[in-house]
Amino acid sequence: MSALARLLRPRSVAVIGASADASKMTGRPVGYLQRHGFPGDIWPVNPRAETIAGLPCFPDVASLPGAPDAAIVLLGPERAEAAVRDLAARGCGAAIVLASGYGEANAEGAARQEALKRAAGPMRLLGPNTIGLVNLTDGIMLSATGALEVGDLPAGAISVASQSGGILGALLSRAADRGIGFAKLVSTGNEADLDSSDLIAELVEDEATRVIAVYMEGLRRPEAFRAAARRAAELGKPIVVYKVGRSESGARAATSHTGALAGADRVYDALFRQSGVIRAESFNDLLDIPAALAHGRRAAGNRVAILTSTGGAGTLLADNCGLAGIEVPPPDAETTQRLATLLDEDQATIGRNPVDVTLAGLRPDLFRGAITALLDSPLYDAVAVVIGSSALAAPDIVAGAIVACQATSAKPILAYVSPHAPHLVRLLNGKGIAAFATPESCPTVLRALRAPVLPAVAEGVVVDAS
Amino acid sequence: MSALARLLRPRSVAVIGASADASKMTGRPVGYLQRHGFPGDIWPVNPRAETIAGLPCFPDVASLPGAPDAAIVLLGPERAEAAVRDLAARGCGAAIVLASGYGEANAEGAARQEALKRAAGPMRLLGPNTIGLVNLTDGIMLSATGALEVGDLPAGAISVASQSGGILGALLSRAADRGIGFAKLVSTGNEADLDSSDLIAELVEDEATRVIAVYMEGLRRPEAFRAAARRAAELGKPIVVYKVGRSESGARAATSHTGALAGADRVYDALFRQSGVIRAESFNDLLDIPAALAHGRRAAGNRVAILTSTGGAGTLLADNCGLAGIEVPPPDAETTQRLATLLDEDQATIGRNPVDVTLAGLRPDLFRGAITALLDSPLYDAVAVVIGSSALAAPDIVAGAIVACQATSAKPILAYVSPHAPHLVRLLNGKGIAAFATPESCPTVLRALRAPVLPAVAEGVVVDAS
Amino acid sequence: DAAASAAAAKLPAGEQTLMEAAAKTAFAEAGLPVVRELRAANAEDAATAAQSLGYPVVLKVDSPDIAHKTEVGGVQLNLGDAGAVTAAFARIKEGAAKHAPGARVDGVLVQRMEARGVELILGARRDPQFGVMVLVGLGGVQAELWKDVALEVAPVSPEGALAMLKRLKAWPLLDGFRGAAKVDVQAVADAIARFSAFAAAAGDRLEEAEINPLVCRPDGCVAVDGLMKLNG
Amino acid sequence: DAAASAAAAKLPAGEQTLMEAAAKTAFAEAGLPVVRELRAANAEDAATAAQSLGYPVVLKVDSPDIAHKTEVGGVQLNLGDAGAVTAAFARIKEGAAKHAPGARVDGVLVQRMEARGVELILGARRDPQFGVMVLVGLGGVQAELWKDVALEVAPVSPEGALAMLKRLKAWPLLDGFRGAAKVDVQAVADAIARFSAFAAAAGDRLEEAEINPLVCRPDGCVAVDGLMKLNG
Ligand SMILES: CC(C)(COP(=O)(O)OP(=O)(O)OC[C@H]1O[C@@H](n2cnc3c(N)ncnc32)[C@H](O)[C@@H]1OP(=O)(O)O)[C@@H](O)C(=O)NCCC(=O)NCCS
Ligand SMILES: CC(C)(COP(=O)(O)OP(=O)(O)OC[C@H]1O[C@@H](n2cnc3c(N)ncnc32)[C@H](O)[C@@H]1OP(=O)(O)O)[C@@H](O)C(=O)NCCC(=O)NCCS
Ligand SMILES: [Ca+2]
Ligand SMILES: [Ca+2]
Repeated sequence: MSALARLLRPRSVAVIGASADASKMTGRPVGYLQRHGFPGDIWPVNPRAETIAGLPCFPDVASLPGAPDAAIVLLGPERAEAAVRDLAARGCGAAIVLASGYGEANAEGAARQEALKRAAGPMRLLGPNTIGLVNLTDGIMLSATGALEVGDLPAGAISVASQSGGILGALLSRAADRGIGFAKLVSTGNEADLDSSDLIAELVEDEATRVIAVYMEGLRRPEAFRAAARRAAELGKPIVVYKVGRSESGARAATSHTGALAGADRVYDALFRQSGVIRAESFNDLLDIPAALAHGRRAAGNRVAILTSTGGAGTLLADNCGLAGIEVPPPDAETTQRLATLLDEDQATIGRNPVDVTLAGLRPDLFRGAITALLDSPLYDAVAVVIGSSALAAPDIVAGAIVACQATSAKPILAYVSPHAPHLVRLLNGKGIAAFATPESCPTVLRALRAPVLPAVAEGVVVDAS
Repeated sequence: MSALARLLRPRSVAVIGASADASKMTGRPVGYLQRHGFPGDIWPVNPRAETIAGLPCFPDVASLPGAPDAAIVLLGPERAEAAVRDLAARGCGAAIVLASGYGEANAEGAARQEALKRAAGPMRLLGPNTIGLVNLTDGIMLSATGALEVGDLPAGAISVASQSGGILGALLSRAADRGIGFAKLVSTGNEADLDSSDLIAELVEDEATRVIAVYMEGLRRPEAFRAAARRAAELGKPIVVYKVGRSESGARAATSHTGALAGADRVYDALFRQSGVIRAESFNDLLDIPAALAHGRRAAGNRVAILTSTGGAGTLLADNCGLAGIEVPPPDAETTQRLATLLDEDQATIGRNPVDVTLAGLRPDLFRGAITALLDSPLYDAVAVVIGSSALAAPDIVAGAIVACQATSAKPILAYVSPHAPHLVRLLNGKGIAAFATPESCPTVLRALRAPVLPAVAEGVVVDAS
Repeated sequence: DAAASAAAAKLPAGEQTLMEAAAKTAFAEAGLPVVRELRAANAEDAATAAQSLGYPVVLKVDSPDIAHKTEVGGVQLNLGDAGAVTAAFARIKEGAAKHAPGARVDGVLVQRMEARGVELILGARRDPQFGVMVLVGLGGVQAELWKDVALEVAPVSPEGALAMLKRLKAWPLLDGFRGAAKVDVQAVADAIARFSAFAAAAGDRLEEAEINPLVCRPDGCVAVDGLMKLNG
Repeated sequence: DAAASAAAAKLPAGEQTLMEAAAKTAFAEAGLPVVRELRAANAEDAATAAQSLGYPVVLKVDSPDIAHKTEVGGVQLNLGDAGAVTAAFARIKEGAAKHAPGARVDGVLVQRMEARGVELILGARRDPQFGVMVLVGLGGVQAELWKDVALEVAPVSPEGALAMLKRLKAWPLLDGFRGAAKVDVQAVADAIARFSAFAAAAGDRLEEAEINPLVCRPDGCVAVDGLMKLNG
């Protein structure tokens, strides 16, 4: 097993500097490992404790019962170097150094980082200045982030590589609110050794991962990234990147934050396009696009039918689609006929897109019939359902109808939730329907759902339309 | 008192077609009026009930004890016309017709709408096809929208004119989630008589209103809108418009939705610019911009200092600011010196923008000192604070520090909340700090906070920097 | 604006299209700088006109039936002497006969050949709901290709017109981009303001008005061609 | 691409700038269509060269010290006969003597005068991190003004190059905008692909290469000028 695979799915984890006081930052990781159900060995290391959280505690790395697959180093920058040297000597697969005060800080820190890297020798290093690694597939938390205090983080098919720990935490909590689950999340921090390209390459091979979301400030090794992207394309696993440093202020901030090289943004843009990588334009898109892609369906074209029970929000959605180049054509004659019969309205009223079913009210059978009619039409590549206030009281009826309809077709259904209703967004995302509260997300997601055309490896793209 | 003033702040309200069954749609309005504390007379009209919700019920409009200032007509399109005729005869100020099935539906409906308008005679008419009117300043609910089931809708200084009832409901619930309060909200629906320009003109004169947010599908009377905008500028009350129909699909949908005229979008753009109206580019902006403007502060220029306790999110914000033309300059020498002394770090590290106070930790005194130093610098027109996960556990400390700092300066402070933390967004907005969860909002809001330059009435602009 | 109102009041009655000469006369009365030009019915008059305007000159076909003069060989540029004018007159007659056989040709317009500059298009159009709108963009196919036009409700003040110019992505071209000479933008803003005042004064009578191009240079600007459509 | 590799292998050693003639020779070896041209040391040779190329021709100053030829009067266009060539030769000599007194002048390049077309700029530059990048945009000040360029990592295939062209906002200009003739975009895409293959093959040797303009027409495209900076 490679060192990276050991890091991602360790059977034994050493926690260097673990504290017996669970309320302290250094007391958390052992607890998180236990609470989220890590089935392997946990080896706390602390010369001043006998046991921690019911586990025997080891005075030093040398006394560990074996070579740990992974280690979390909770020490400050002064003492981390020695621990890393010891871990390398012990045959540890990879060490995660959380401490900051290295390359991101000043010249002194940069020198310290060099020394840390040397101390690791052949052992792989994640960080320093990282929030660590979270494996939700297997319940392995190699992190001290407070975001893990939340009990039920849904597991899913999206993996995250982030050069910022804070952003990783933000994604974790924002996704939980929207019902979007993750497989693995890794923050690469200062990238003294392992960088985002390494992690992306590893995540691409992860079975539980179907889509990879990347927060990027700058790439150290474009060629490695390109190779990982090529492999991802072969496997039909989309990569979605939100890259900052698009503006001068942003580039300056990125450079000083992790010391990453910030090349001209348009050069990255070319790299992404050539590698078949999807670029998220807004931070919000970095969740919405991967979530929609993870559901597995693709749209064959850019024509959408909008079904709404609230006129204004339907207009809003149609306008945003049109503005972003997504077509919203009126239904064909056959579909119009079907809808008119079903909803008992005249064809002129019903021959429009958005299809407004306000008058039909919240009758699930009509709602289902209308969605099915639109899915059946060869004119449409996807259906977007607008969810209005009327659904607030009966979320399960609406969600149930949409889910039932989706089963009858290979086309994707999207849901725009007009009132503030996070429970509906969560419910739908949890059932495989791409749901969002921002109207701009609809065209963005639809564009991303179109089968990607990959310049170099176009033949190899596997489009999963199940 | 004008008919419109009577409609906005009635002392007596007739509810035509009120039901004694509170669970029915027609049973709600009387309950909403009572529950939200309407101090005037409520006159339910229903030939089949003696009392409704403890109030005497009248068999018909003719038997009412007086001429009501306003009436809500809960009847279907077949019977609404007669009720409107009776109300006009009784001397009612204005009637609100909620029913749909008029101009928005088909030719038959259009004829019905004409007849309704004729029946109203000199009485003013809101609707048909409207969700009604909500006056949160005085607790007067002239609506049947389920959004009013929510108990605590915060009152505020923003009034809303919306051509869609569904959008009004969405704004109401989304604002409540973000801690943004409203004064009055009106949905103009089909605009058989009163149109959005009428309502905007009236809202401009409303004392409780400091900012007006408009959802627009099309204008019937550009001159009336222009006049209202001019008056708003004289009074220093900004108008923020989100107009759909920017794309062909959107324009088509808007036309069929309310029958509004959808002129070329760029013509509207010119009208807005010339009238000093702020155009919201995204639906989200239609809440963020008015909320920030309602807090009353303005920015003298476009240079922002970013203070962050989480590097990645600071970079994200700086990048989004730069991308939108907001400057993020490094601090001047004096401010750098002040920060270095305060935070006990070297000047090279601290002489950057974003100012990263991660190492200082969550110490309120340092946090306060740093914000104050940035506010004091003549280099900055505003300060944006990034709130990371560390604040989740201690929302009051963070919010308290920011509020305390704001009191020392006339400059606006903005807050970007990085993790999912609606309680923090709510708390801050409630305390007069423009807070949001989308990084793109920061530059958008900053642009809007710059004192508006009004082509025609530039002298008359009152900028409230209190 | 008195000149604008007077020029609007003088517009001929009835639904009709004013071609180059008539349109420019109206613009000139509204106070806009237009190219100096003389009518000539024959080659001899054309040469005399050229002499009085000063060489080099431009000859353009003068016909109420030809809107797109270039397409029929009806624009002859940079004529340096009487011989060139005579020859150009013949070519214009020939071209019109060949490419627009039915068209009535009254003769030619003889204009001063204007030095090159940045070419703008000014347009005015009546919107049924919003009234008269005024538009500014680069001349030729550029405005359309780059979707780079500024639009306002007429009339606009000179300051408003300057703001319109500054909103154009093409603004740097007027402002000395890459070391080029700066255009007299005050003169251009003034011309736009007058054009818009005229269009606003014409009100419902005006269906459409266009100056294309307005040649803009460091020493001012000049309307080189124009067209106007009037309602009855 | 064999031709591209061969052309790259033949590049002269040492840090230096290849001016128009040398740069175009390299591009031609890489399989790009370049304007036909001959060197001439004096007026007589220039006239002979012009005769063999066919009139009209263009004369350009041939000097290792002059990069911006237009600025020194070093480009004389549309020369129709031997007399015009002789006169132009003299003007170029004069212009160089006056505006670039120290410059070594080897003579002139005599080129066929190419018919007008849409002018593109092709650029290649080495990015320290990403390797050689290739850029396409409209020639002149346009690319910069409208921020309308397409960029890719070199090399690109002809299909990739076509996609770059289609990404340009200026694409309609190549595609028959407003009734204009359609450019042979396959030929243009091919030229871009070859240019990028050459630049990629040159690798670290290449600091920068530029073709400006590549004149694009319905019957193909041709590089009319070029420049190259090499690392040592
Ligand atoms: C292409 C078009 C401009 C030709 O117009 P025309 O009336 O046939 O010909 P013009 O009177 O403009 O004269 C043609 C040329 O002579 C030049 N010219 C005319 N009179 C001149 C004078 N007195 N001095 C110097 N040059 C002169 C013009 O500048 C123009 O030069 P160009 O070809 O370099 O641009 C016109 O047919 C057209 O349709 N233009 C498109 C307008 C457009 O883009 N509208 C959309 C705006 S949103
Ligand atoms: C302005 C500039 C193009 C002049 O270049 P130059 O080398 O001095 O002169 P050229 O060789 O290009 O010749 C000048 C003219 O003769 C024309 N010409 C040259 N050889 C010709 C030939 N054989 N046949 C026909 N025309 C010819 C050119 O097309 C050009 O015409 P134009 O003025 O209508 O465009 C150049 O100085 C420059 O810097 N351009 C800006 C590049 C740029 O924008 N870069 C940014 C890209 S992101
Ligand atoms: Ca013209
Ligand atoms: Ca050149």
